[in-house]
Amino acid sequence: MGATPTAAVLDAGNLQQLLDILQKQNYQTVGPTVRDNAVVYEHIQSVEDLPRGWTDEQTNGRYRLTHGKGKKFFGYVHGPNSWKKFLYPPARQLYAADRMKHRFDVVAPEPSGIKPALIGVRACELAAIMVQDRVLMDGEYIDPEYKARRQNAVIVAVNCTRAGGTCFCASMNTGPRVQEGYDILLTEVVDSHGHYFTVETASEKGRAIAAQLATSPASEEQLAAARQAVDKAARQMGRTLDLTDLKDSLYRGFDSIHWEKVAGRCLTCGNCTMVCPTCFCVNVEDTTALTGEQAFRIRRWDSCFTVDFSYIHGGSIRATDYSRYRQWLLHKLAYWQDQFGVVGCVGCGRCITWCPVGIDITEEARAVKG
Amino acid sequence: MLDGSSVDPMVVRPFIIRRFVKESHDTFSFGLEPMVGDRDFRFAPGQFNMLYVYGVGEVPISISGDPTKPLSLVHTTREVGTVTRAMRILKVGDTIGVRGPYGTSWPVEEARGRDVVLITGGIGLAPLRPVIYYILAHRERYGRIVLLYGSRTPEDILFRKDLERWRARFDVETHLTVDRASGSWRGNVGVVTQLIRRSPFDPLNCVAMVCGPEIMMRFTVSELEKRGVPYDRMYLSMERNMKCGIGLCGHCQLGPSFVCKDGPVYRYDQLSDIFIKREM
Amino acid sequence: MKSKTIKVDYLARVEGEGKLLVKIKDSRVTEAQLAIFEPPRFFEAFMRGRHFMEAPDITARICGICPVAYQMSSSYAMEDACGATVGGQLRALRRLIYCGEYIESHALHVYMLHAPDFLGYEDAIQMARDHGDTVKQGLKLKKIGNDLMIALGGREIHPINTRVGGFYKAPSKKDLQAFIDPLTWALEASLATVKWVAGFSFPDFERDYEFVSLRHPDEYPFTEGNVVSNKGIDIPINRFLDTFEEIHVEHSTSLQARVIERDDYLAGPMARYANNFDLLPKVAQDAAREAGLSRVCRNPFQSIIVRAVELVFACHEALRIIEQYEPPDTPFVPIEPRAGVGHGCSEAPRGLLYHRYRINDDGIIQDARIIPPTSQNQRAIEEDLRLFVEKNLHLSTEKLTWQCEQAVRNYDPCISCSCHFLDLKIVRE
Amino acid sequence: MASKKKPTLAVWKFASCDGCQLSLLDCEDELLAVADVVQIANFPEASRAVKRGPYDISLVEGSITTPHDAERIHKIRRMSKTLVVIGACATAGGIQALRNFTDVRRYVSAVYAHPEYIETLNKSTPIADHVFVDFELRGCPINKYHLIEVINAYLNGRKPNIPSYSVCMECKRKGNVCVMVATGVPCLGPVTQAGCGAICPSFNRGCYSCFGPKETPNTEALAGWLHALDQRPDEIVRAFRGFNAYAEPFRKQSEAYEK
Ligand SMILES: Cc1cc2nc3c(=O)[nH]c(=O)nc-3n(C[C@H](O)[C@H](O)[C@H](O)COP(=O)(O)OP(=O)(O)OC[C@H]3O[C@@H](n4cnc5c(N)ncnc54)[C@H](O)[C@@H]3O)c2cc1C
Ligand code: SF4
Ligand code: SF4
Ligand code: SF4
Repeated sequence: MGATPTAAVLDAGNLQQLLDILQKQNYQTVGPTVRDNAVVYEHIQSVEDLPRGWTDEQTNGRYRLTHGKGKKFFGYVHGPNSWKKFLYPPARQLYAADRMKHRFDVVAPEPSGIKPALIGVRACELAAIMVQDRVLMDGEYIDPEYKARRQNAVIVAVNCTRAGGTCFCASMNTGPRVQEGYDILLTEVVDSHGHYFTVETASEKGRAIAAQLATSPASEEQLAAARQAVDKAARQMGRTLDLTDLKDSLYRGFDSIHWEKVAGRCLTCGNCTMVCPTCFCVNVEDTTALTGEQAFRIRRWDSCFTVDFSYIHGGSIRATDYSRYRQWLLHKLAYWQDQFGVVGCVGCGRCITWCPVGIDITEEARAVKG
Repeated sequence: MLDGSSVDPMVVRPFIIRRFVKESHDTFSFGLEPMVGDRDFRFAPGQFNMLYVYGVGEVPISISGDPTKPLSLVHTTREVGTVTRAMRILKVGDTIGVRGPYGTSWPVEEARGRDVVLITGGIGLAPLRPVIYYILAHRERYGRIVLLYGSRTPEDILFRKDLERWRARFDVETHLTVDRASGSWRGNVGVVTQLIRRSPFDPLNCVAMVCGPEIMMRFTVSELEKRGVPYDRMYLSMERNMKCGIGLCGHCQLGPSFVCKDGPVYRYDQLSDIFIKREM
Repeated sequence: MKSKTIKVDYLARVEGEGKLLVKIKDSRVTEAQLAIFEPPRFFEAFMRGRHFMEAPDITARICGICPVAYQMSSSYAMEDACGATVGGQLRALRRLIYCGEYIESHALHVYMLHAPDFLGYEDAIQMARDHGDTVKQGLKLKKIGNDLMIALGGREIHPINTRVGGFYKAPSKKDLQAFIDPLTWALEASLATVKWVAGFSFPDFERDYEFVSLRHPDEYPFTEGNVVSNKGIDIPINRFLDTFEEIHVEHSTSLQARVIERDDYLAGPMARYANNFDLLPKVAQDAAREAGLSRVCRNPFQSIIVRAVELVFACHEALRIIEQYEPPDTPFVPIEPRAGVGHGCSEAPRGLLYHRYRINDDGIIQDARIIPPTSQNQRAIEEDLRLFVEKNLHLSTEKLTWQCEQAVRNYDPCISCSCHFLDLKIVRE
Repeated sequence: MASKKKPTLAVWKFASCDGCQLSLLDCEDELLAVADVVQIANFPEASRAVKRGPYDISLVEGSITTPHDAERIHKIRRMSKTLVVIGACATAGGIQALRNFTDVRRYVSAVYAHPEYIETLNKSTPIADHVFVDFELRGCPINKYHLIEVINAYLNGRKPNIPSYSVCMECKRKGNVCVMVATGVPCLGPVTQAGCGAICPSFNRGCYSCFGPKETPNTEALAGWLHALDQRPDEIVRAFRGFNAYAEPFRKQSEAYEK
């Protein structure tokens, strides 16, 4: 944090170097690529895999990918995936148990040792990772696999130079400028000087990698251009969530009649929770081999929108649709503050874009606050 | 590798069932002993363990044994569904997985020098039993002790031996009631909350500990309030769906809290706002 | 004088529900009935009013055993109605998913449903106790077929990826290349299968069938070509209904097909083989020859060998398609509806499957007609039974019953599709 | 374990396409293992050997469409300790339940030359409309791994891990891009029960709900959205009137748009 990072400039033509260095150090390079009409995060081998020239239009319940005239690698705004799929995967076997007569032995897997290099992490996404850190590795109990991946990870962040149609990170103080938590930070600029990245570092790991890149010192002009590009993104942002009195006003809105109105539209499909980069709820399934000689415990992403989520003997605590929508919104924006000392939403806008019927958390929060 | 925390807290520890006691037609207790490692299992009254039946599933169950005897880890369970049913058919010598102890505990220290009122219904007596053991072991530290216990029918009454022992003592007020009388029952009939009005405790210098179905707890709180017991002297044990017991799965959220770590035992002033909300 | 009745109330190891009744009097068969009591499901009726794009998904549900055949016949029929053709790699992919269905279906029939008859087991699981490796080989073969359907269709039963115009999503080259090794193994296994089944002992029984199948000028037929027979039929598929007719008999919920003004005919592997031997790849031809088959096989019990030969063909064909595969630019040809009539005919593993639809300008189906393979073979089966029983009256009833069942299973009949569809109780007038 | 008597399994068929019971034979890797732990006592599609009931587990495929079947299912129920119904036909009446929306006599005469040979009921109904059902396995066809899971859970005395939430959950966990949001293609995933593995969206098409309605399906809101995506009322009717047309929430929704 703090320390003014030394800025360098990397020619866009040399971006592949970064991937090469990471791969040489046995990192799994994951980053944006185009698949099935969207930018998704997947394993990438080379800059060829990056969504160069692609951009997107996003609004409530609608996403369209377009190939523009630009040549930027990072000219898109994040798609449906978040990085949590690499840090806290959607399904994972927690252990196997072997039965022998009356006893059983538990065999837990070793931490996988995966070293992910996350390439193209945006400010809000980095904020989200730090929110998940608080939940999964800063409390009394931790998830060791998450912690291992997190400690092993290299984060190559990228500043946003364009705001997406559903973004509201500026009002959440989580973006569009990357502030902390990264190893390397790139800002992509296309201007009269050409196509280049300003490169900043904020960790030893990051500095060691950046040192191997064929960078040159950044000029004042180049730095200014990068700053302006990010400022532009902040100005473009159309949506806001008002943080003043957020928690308490939402608590007061618990009995608002508005919840039933949203429930009329909400499909309780769980998409918002699946795309949200901070949602961490999981389910645990216990299963067996057919013969019963082995048993397994598997963890999967879960959602507070399912009926089973709050099931206790005799019925579900949150049986109505509106109580489940309320749980989701209040958890994100209010309970979270009491639980983890931060707002559970980073303003990425995914839940707005990827809600199949376009429900907007900022609008609903406003309506409930009255 | 990672500061000793690389053991997944979701991995269970095998325990052996050493004793099995049938408490009633649908409720049973077992005494457990760890298969490996430290045999001294410490817990505070009110805490729970996640119990895993091999291949079937894992559920939260309170510890119902005597906290002053660390070797006897006892759980009392009512059979209501898949996992608890599978638990009932386990036998002495079988293995069960344990994770815990988790959660907050009853305020036995805070209650020092005060009257202690224990109000419970059904299986709710199980998590309170450790408190009774504890305060009876340190009887001199407390004022009057009142136990109000409601049960559906006389046949559902748990821990009969204990109850007889406690009733025989002059320094414990034990009152039982049943919803429906049957056979030779000559005791109280009616809901447990009716007993609160006539109980001999000092509302301004007592600690109330309440565990039972949510609806029973609502009425209990309101009766206690009528007697003048302040909110911050009432304690309730809550129940929510739990998949991890350690605050990572999200299932047990009750408003801003997690029942598994901020509960199950709550001081009522911390709960009063949300306790009255439906479907929270 | 002596009369005897062979009754099998519930035919096993066929898909769907049928029963068998053969009445014998004075060493003559007075009645041979394959009664199909599958409840009618009325597909043709409720297809009316549906959108033409829905036809492949809906008609697949006629039969869980050969859904791809239904999807192909209906897609071709709709494309025919709209005046569109699907060619190039998309056509190749269609053949490829068909290969998957052939491998799956034939392996299932050969190993799990039919072979136990020859070896004297009641099912493949019993058979596995003595012939574990063989059954495992069959299962592995079958799985490769299923995997191919999963890769191309999304799942093995009622695939979701095929559509009028092609596919929703085309596989990548890499997706398909993953099949080269398994299919290479499968080809070998299929050759071994031919050898294995050729060693069974077959009842001495032949009939001079009219073999009806598709014939395409360049390739062993799956989805295109003329309808031909060894007795002079050679028509484009849109004249199917001028040549064949379906009649409704009392003892069956299934309609029975026959050549108009003529009689029963046989569709399926033996017919395809007889009419298209020259188009089989050499490895399949050689395998057939080595197994002792001639260019035409007239013993229905030997259909198991023919099926095994077709397994060889399907594996070979799949490999050929995969080797030349380049992903198409778009996974489907866009199809605009227009009023018209379309015909589609494809070779389901168990025989010819004909669809005809009339649609309007909005693509809404006005009229549907579906003639599935089993209804085409039903008369042939009954005729086989009659002749076979007459020839084998000396056998014990038990033995004869089993062999009659086997005679039905020769056809790998899929009864759930054969009826257009209900357990009809017979109401006598 | 080995000395324990194996539970017996029977498979029954009503009006259906056979696909769901074929799923058992499609478990190539597990079939022999299943046969090791249960005794397949009555499975005509696979075996001519039939053991007499009662059976521990009966799998029932297909819907009730004839008077005879309406009686037969009661007999089967009496013979079965646990009765599991498999597939959309058995759980919702199947595609043949489309007859339930019209007069079936028209159908009979449309298909058969001699309608008088045909006896059928007016409606195709799910098994649970006739007898008590222990477990319903959805899908057209079912997911074969679910079938194994149900048998497995039965054998091991646990609850089957079969979700009742939406296809979207699976779709997202799988990393799919939502076809409805990204391309505007109508998708019934949000009101459909998970279990298939979200295969349609994985192949860039919308879900047509072969697994039927999920828990608490908000069909009305989805229908409204489809309308906003330019779907005409008749298209919406057809969307809900597919393989689970007669499942209550879908039936109501299609009828609402039929007006
Ligand atoms: C902190 C705590 C302490 C408890 N202490 C006891 C005790 O001492 N004795 C006792 O008999 N019971 C106790 N319970 C309740 C016990 O956990 C449930 O009865 C048990 O989970 C039911 O599981 P089942 O599989 O048998 O029931 P099913 O009805 O088949 O439940 C299916 C699943 O739902 C969840 N579930 C259902 N009911 C509950 C519930 N009440 N609480 C949490 N999850 C639930 C579980 O994940 C369970 O596996 C306690 C619950 C909590 C939260
Ligand atoms: S709640 Fe919505 S906007 Fe906020 S972080 Fe989650 S997905 Fe993004
Ligand atoms: S594609 Fe369909 S199933 Fe998948 S998330 Fe979107 S709406 Fe849900
Ligand atoms: S996505 Fe929908 S239609 Fe497709 S297979 Fe799954 S449930 Fe069936």
